[in-house]
Amino acid sequence: MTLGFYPGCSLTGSSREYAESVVALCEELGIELKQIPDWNCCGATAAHNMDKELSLSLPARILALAEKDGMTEIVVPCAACYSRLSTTQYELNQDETLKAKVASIIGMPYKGSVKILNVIQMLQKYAVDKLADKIKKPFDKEVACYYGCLLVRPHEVLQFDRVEDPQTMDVLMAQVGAKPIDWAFKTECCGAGFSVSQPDIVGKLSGKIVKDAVDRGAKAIIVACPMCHSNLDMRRPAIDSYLKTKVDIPVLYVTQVIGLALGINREKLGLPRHFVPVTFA
Amino acid sequence: MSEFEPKIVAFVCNWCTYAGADLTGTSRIKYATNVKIVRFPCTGRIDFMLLLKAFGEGADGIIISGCHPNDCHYTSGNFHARRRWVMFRGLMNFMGIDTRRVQFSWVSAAEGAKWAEIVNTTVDEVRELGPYTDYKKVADYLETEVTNG
Amino acid sequence: MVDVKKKAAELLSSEAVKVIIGYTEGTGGKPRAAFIQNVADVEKLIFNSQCVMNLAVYLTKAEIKKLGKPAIVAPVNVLRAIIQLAFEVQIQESDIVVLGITPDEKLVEFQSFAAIESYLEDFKMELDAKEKETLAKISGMSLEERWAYWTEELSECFKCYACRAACPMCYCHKCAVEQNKPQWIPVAAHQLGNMEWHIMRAMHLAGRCVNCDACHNACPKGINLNFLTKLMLADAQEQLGYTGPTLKEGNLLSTYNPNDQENFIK
Amino acid sequence: MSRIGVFVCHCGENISSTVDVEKVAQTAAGFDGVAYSVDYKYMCSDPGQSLIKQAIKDHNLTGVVVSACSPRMHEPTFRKACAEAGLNGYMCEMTNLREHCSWVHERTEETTEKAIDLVRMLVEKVKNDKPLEPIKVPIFKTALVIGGGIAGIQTSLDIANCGHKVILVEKEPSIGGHMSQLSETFPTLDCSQCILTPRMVEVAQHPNITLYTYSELESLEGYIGNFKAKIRKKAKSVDHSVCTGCGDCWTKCPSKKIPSEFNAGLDNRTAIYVPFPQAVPNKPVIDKDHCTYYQKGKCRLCEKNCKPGAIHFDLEDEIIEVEVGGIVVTTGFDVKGTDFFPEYGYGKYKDVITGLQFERLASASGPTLGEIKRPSDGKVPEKIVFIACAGSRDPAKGIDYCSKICCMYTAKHAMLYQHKVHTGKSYVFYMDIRAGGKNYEEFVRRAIEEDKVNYVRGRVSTVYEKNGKLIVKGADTLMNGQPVEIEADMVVLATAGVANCGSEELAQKLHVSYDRYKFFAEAHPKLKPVETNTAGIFLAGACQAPKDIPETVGMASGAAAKVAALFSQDELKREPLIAVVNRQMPPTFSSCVGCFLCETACPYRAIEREEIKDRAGNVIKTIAKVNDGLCQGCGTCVAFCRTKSIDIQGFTNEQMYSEVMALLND
Amino acid sequence: MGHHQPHEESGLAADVKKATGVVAEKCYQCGKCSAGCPVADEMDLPPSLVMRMLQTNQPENDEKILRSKTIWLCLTCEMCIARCPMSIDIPKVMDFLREKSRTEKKISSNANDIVAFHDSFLLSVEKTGKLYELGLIAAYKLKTFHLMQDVAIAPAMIQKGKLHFIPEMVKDRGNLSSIFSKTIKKK
Repeated sequence: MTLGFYPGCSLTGSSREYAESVVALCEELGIELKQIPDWNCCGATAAHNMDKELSLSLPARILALAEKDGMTEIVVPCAACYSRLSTTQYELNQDETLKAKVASIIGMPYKGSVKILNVIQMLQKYAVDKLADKIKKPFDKEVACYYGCLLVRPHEVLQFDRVEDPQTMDVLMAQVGAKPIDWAFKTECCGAGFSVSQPDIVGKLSGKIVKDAVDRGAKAIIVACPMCHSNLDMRRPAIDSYLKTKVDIPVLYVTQVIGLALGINREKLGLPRHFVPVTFA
Repeated sequence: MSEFEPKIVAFVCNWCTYAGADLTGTSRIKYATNVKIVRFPCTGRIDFMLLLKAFGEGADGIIISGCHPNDCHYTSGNFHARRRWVMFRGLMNFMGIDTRRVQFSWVSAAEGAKWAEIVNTTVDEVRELGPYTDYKKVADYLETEVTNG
Repeated sequence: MVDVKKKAAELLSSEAVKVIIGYTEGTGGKPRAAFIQNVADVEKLIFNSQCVMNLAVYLTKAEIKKLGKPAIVAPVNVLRAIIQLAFEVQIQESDIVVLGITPDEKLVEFQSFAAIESYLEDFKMELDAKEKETLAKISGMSLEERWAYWTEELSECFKCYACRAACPMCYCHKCAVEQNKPQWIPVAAHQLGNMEWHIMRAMHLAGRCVNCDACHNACPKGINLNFLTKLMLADAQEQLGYTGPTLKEGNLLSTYNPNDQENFIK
Repeated sequence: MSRIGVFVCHCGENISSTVDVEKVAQTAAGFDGVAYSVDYKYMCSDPGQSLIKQAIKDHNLTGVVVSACSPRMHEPTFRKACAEAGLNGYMCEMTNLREHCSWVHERTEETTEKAIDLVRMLVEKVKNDKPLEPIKVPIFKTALVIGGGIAGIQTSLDIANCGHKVILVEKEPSIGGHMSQLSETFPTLDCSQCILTPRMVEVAQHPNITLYTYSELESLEGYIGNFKAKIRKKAKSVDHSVCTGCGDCWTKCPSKKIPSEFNAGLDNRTAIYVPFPQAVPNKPVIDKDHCTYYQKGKCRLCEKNCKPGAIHFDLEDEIIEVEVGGIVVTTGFDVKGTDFFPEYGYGKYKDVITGLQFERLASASGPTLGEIKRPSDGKVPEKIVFIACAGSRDPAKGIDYCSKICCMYTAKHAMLYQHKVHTGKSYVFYMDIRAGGKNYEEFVRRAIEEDKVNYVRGRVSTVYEKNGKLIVKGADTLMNGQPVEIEADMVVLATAGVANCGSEELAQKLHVSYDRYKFFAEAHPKLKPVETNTAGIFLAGACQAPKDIPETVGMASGAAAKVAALFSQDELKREPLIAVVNRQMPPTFSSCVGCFLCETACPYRAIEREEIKDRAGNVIKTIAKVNDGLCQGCGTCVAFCRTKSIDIQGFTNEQMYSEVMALLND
Repeated sequence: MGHHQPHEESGLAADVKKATGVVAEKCYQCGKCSAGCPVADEMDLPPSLVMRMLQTNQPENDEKILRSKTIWLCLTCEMCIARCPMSIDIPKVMDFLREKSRTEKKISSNANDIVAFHDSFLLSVEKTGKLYELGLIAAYKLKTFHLMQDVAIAPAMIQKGKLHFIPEMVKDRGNLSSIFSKTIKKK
């Protein structure tokens, strides 16, 4: 089975390990990923902070390219890209005039018919029934599933899981043997796009998240977003200085955890690329 | 065509839609003046022949509205009406009578805003369709015949 | 046919019935209705594929009723009409004898209307392929084309009401078309009046028509008016689960299902 | 030849500011058959009505069209005025120039044109009006009261004290409703049970009241004065005529883990149970869904221990039929349950509770005997947060309205807490304090000033648990939205009052309307607050909208007064707007052919068969006949009748036909 | 034959309504947005206050909003709208306010770093079609003179293969630059 694939910029750079683990996992599960030809950046936070039409046009180009290639479903592992693409599709479907305008800006036809899946949705749809048989080494750890903002909000647009105390990732983690903890910061913001421009705020917001996970006995934080990952993992010095203590809880992508349970090796899953070392695998 | 203002007749039941339209009034929600309401005790009372008469006499559009299913003041008048419209609508359509000009709806006594919306969208849609000349032509033929004869 | 004739003769001679309503040779090879009151005339009864008129129409006519208790030769069309008329309280079980006749001219006797109803279960009232094709052809036209087709088709009508006279379900003493308070339908034969008359007729036959085509066969202009009732039959079957005449309580339009479709209602 | 009078009302300026009323009256004067046409400031006023009466006499009018407000409002007024002037009331019709015209359009020529069209339509209809006489029907002087909370109790007692019989139906095993669950009541802080239980006992002992507990309305037929109600008496599995209420059965019952409804789930009850010690009747029922014997076929411990032998497992539901003349619906309200507020963790954290649960904690008869203790560990909370508007005024969650009682009971809760936990700190997060009512504002001020309850103006964003504390994240909007975080031991949600589950179904059984929140709809928001749109059925209490006890009791007495007024007459005049089958001269007798398809179409089974016989008694024809006691005038039969033999008075074929024709033939 | 015509409205609230469909009057100041906002305590104007100021329809308040740091601090985490009882789309309002603040050159000086980051980001996208992280950081440092920031982690990133030295490029760069010139560069 083949699905369209939009890695997004982070996954080709600072979050390569996310892409590596997605690819490795899909390979194991028999899902073929086909990159959208000549894809561009979705514009992320910067575009919609600065210019609405730009923020719609960049994702629209990506979706239009996918349509052009005949794709009906695309996987978007990065939660930020997932949010931008979904929002664009939603807004343009609400407003035919705007849709026509954006189509003219990007200079190609745009229907808005491609189904956009985040990684969890993809796994729910195409892997859930296969997982049990493939587990070689259950991920027997307490984990704090961290959804962040962009995976579940706004519900109106994404129609994925519930906004308060979401469960899909927890269920998935339990399926590979992990013990998801009940905690309070599942959907609090980590500081997102302020990673570079406001590191102190990131330290504070991410610090609260990391602390709650550690306080409640989590051995790993599980994420499905490269921004969340880099804030919680790479910005650990800022976090430590906010918390005035050193915390060493590792942060793993949901695909890495499943990959480990399925017996895929740590290099292939990109685990060595983390700043906070993943010592148990 | 922009000069054309459709004539719309609304056949509504006394208990839900008429009361709902009263609520539109008490809430001061505005709608197009094109619609004139004829009050029936219940949608069950609305004879299909009245629809034909209305088109024959020059109506460009018709709204039929009553209580939501299970809410009929008379228990089941609206259910009977609904069946009648299923059959009648199919027949009209088969004969080439423009069913886009007949809007069926359920508007409860609490749905003043919905009534205004039904009226306004129906008026807009029928305005878009233009005058119902097809049916009128057949009716006009009658008038010439009578005057001549 | 032999056993039908034998039974008819028996009924007449024993005075169990006063008249046999059946088919006989008409002019130009077209069968006509026969009202046989003497045993000797029983031999005139015929039955063949040309016998298409619905004899049930006579069961409610005052002139025929005057003749006394009838026995009626009844192919499937007539049987269906008998059930519908019985449901509508127009005929009583004790008032008639039904001589059912199979397509190969065999006699079927019935002890009750209920027996007729169960016999009919083997003859589902369905449109044949050709009828469906015609319906699809008309439905497939554009709105304007359909309108043109029917205005053209119905412009032929001169309101002779032969269709009404031939229809076993049109037994009303005063038809709505004759009502003048108010005058629902213009009296003269012209497009609007024709249109409205035929629409009303079709609606009044919804869930009652037995699809015998007697109306069409009776029409001097050969108008396709039976396709209006056929459309209603198809719609009723498809959308409301209608199956045909029955003695059970309720008529298609005098009953409802809370889950009837309403996708056209805002 | 008709002589119609047209009377165009200005309704002060309500109509005349948008519609050119003079032009309407002048144009109408020119209509065929109009003998008199005039406009006037207030047609419904005394001088307005006199003007109509005078015109009827002066101009010998045969029909009247009043062009004013909705006929649903004033049709009876004007029909009465006409009758007083000697014109049959049913020769008067109204055209709705206010709700359907002036209030929904701007002042333009088209609006006036529409008004003229509306008048023309009704003029044509009136030309076809026929004089009608009201139908007289006897009244069955027994009232049915559905719901045994304080509203039902008060209504029943008031009606019964007027000397009329009352049947009170309650679905739970005991009457008392939510009021019996309350601790103290605002603004006086008197004990709820102390004031309620004497009335519960009075109901049980009143000679005019028949009480059916553990019973529900099964179906309802008929009409004002003559309802037939079927009541399902659910099987109690206990013969109450033998049971002494000794309690041996429930002390021995092995199923002890059923959340108690009365204590709002804060503790448990047994399968055979009396909901609370002061229950009326004070005799148990078996909850079949939780009874070991009913579920598993073994046990019967209660039966063995019942000395009088009152337990009968084979008792079945019983359906009884009663005839009543008037009905009062007093089914009360419900509170929003779990899962409604995931951000506040209700249902997830044990110490996040509803206001109703707090009532049980604070009540001397509650599971903690009136001590405020955390459900999780029984500790006395040192810090408690009350969150007002938990669900109310929250369109995103589907509840736009204010539940009205929460501001007051939240103040009461905080006050009770401070009285019971002297060292405790209490916080109330609120948006507005709505304390309209006698001594209400003073009560809230007392909570703030004397009992030192901390009121914070802002809505809480989230509540989560950490280390046994509930972290409440709010903001103080009076401090520029400054974030406020409180580590509380307990959180009380002032959950929205919502319509009782099953209210929609009940409304459909009763044929009364309900609003979009499924509260029952009153006939008029101001002038008919206790009536419903169905004559003879009245409302009292929170089933109509959330309300507090004084208001409920007032409304209950109001509804009782309505029923008593109805029962003060021996017969009732009904609108003659019902179906009739035409009759003609012989030999046709009627155009009805007796197909009786109308029989199955009639929702009221009002179609009968009438045999027309000759002198010798032979049946000539059987035709349909309408039972005018049963017919409600929906007209479904009329649209269905092929021969147009059945027609409905007031909305006849001729009337509707001429109305439609007039509308289009301008 | 007309529908009701509302009065002509002006001011920032009217602009917000036109661009986003959000009606400021809907806000009844419950403060749930400010209570849940992760950066409310960093803001000069908490979100509920922004809504209140819009309601006042005072030009001086409009000005304060456009010059606030708040609008740039908003992370678009969507927590406010997820919990808003009136379903007011504050993130969408913030997007609009930022765009307006930018085009009217009213960006708060307290937000320079944030805006510089966005600028650098978009510059990278415009030039390459994708985000070139190393280029982004270099451009950002030049814009803000935060020359020493993150010096510590850069080598580690490089070592872990997280930074590329050569940007990846979209092939159809003409298309990209045309998108930019038809949108953000137009204003």
